[in-house]
Amino acid sequence: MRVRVLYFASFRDAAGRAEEDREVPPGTRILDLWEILSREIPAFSRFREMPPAAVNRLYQPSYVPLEDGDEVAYLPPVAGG
Amino acid sequence: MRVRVLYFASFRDAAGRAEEDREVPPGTRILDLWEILSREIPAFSRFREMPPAAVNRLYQPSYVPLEDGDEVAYLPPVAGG
Amino acid sequence: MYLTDQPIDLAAFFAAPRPSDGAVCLFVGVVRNESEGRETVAIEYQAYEEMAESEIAHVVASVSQEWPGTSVRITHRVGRLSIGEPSVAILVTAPHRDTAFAACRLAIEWLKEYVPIWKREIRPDGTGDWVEPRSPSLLSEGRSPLSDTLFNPKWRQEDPP
Amino acid sequence: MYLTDQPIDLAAFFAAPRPSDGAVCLFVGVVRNESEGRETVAIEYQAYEEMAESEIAHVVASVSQEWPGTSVRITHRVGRLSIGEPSVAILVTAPHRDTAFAACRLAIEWLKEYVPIWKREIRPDGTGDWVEPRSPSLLSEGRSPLSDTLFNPKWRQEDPP
Repeated sequence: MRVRVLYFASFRDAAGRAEEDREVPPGTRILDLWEILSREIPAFSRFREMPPAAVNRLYQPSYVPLEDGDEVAYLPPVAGG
Repeated sequence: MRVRVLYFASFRDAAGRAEEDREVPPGTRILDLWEILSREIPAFSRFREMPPAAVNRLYQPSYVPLEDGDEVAYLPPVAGG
Repeated sequence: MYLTDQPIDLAAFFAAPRPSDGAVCLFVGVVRNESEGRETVAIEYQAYEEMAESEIAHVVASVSQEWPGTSVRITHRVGRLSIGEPSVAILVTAPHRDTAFAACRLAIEWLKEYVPIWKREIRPDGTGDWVEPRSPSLLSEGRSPLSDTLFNPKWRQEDPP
Repeated sequence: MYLTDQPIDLAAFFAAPRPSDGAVCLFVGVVRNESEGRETVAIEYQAYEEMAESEIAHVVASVSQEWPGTSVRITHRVGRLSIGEPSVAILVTAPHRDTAFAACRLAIEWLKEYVPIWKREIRPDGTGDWVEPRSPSLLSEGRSPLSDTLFNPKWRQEDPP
């Protein structure tokens, strides 16, 4: 199945891209995709734990399985205001 | 000696005037003048204790003696804002 | 001049922050249409004007002393105000929001406790009583924590008999 | 639309209070010229725009639920801002000042914790790092107290494995 991954702020700088589509096996959880990305993007490994993640624009816990067409974002610490 | 007395809000309504000059004996304290006024203006006696008072636009305690030319005001509870 | 008998122009009152400021907190008190369940159609504000000016100056100085680094502006309307009109505006700018909120809140509390301004809530039939909350006990003793501290040498020099 | 890439016009943002409102509290965050002792010449704000819009809506709804009777408005700027420019404005009107202050403060705290907006402080040499405070631990568990409560049925239906 295919999911869309978005990158923001320091994650965008580290990934060198703002977004991409990824093929992942059915049953892939939010945490599984983070671990895949961490192996590709060395800067991500500075986080001992997975950062907050959103699926389809809502915060979701790491064990939530992704579905085809989902929009996934891993979010560096936010600093609005 | 002569002092100027100012009345505000409910005190002005009760006194029927905004200000007046009063002759008082030397040594008259803030509290003494309040007691004189309370005998003249029945509405003032609803206060068991002297209300806050200002002499020359500064809050002062009741035992402070008045001086010739002072501006004295007894202040009903304030409600600005 | 902290008092005005003209409508408060909030856009004009809003001062540009200093380059080191990161936070602005503005409090505006407005005339509301009821008080403890009774309808209000207007409020008349009366001040002991010369003393209110100096007491508001004491509030500004005392808040600035309590929260160093803040810049405090205050304006208060007098006269007859309609529903929705601002009666008071307090603007605090500060490096950080903690301080801005705390100083703004302190300023309105001190203003309400110590500044000689009174209000009469006018009912639909045109009558209306002066609002008289309880005086702070310190004030009943003739002491203001604001002017005692900074502006009342007379009081500090004299001992109670 | 809570986000804007245009300068925040505070006069236009300032909504007239309702007739039953007696208090207005406005918080404005502005770009300051230093951060922890390091000079800043500008700040770049970046947002996950669609999610930030819905999370700010969650802040507004949650604050209104926490402090009934308040009316809450929020706007947040994105893009590159100069020193002194407002980055965020939060306006709360309420019957009384306690509520107005508390709701305004809560709104900025929740916005800073949960809304996906990031900032990069730009130094005089043009470089600058993204500011990364610690994520709230709830958020690291994939939970937002705001959207959990009101807007995230999916999360509430599923049990951890």
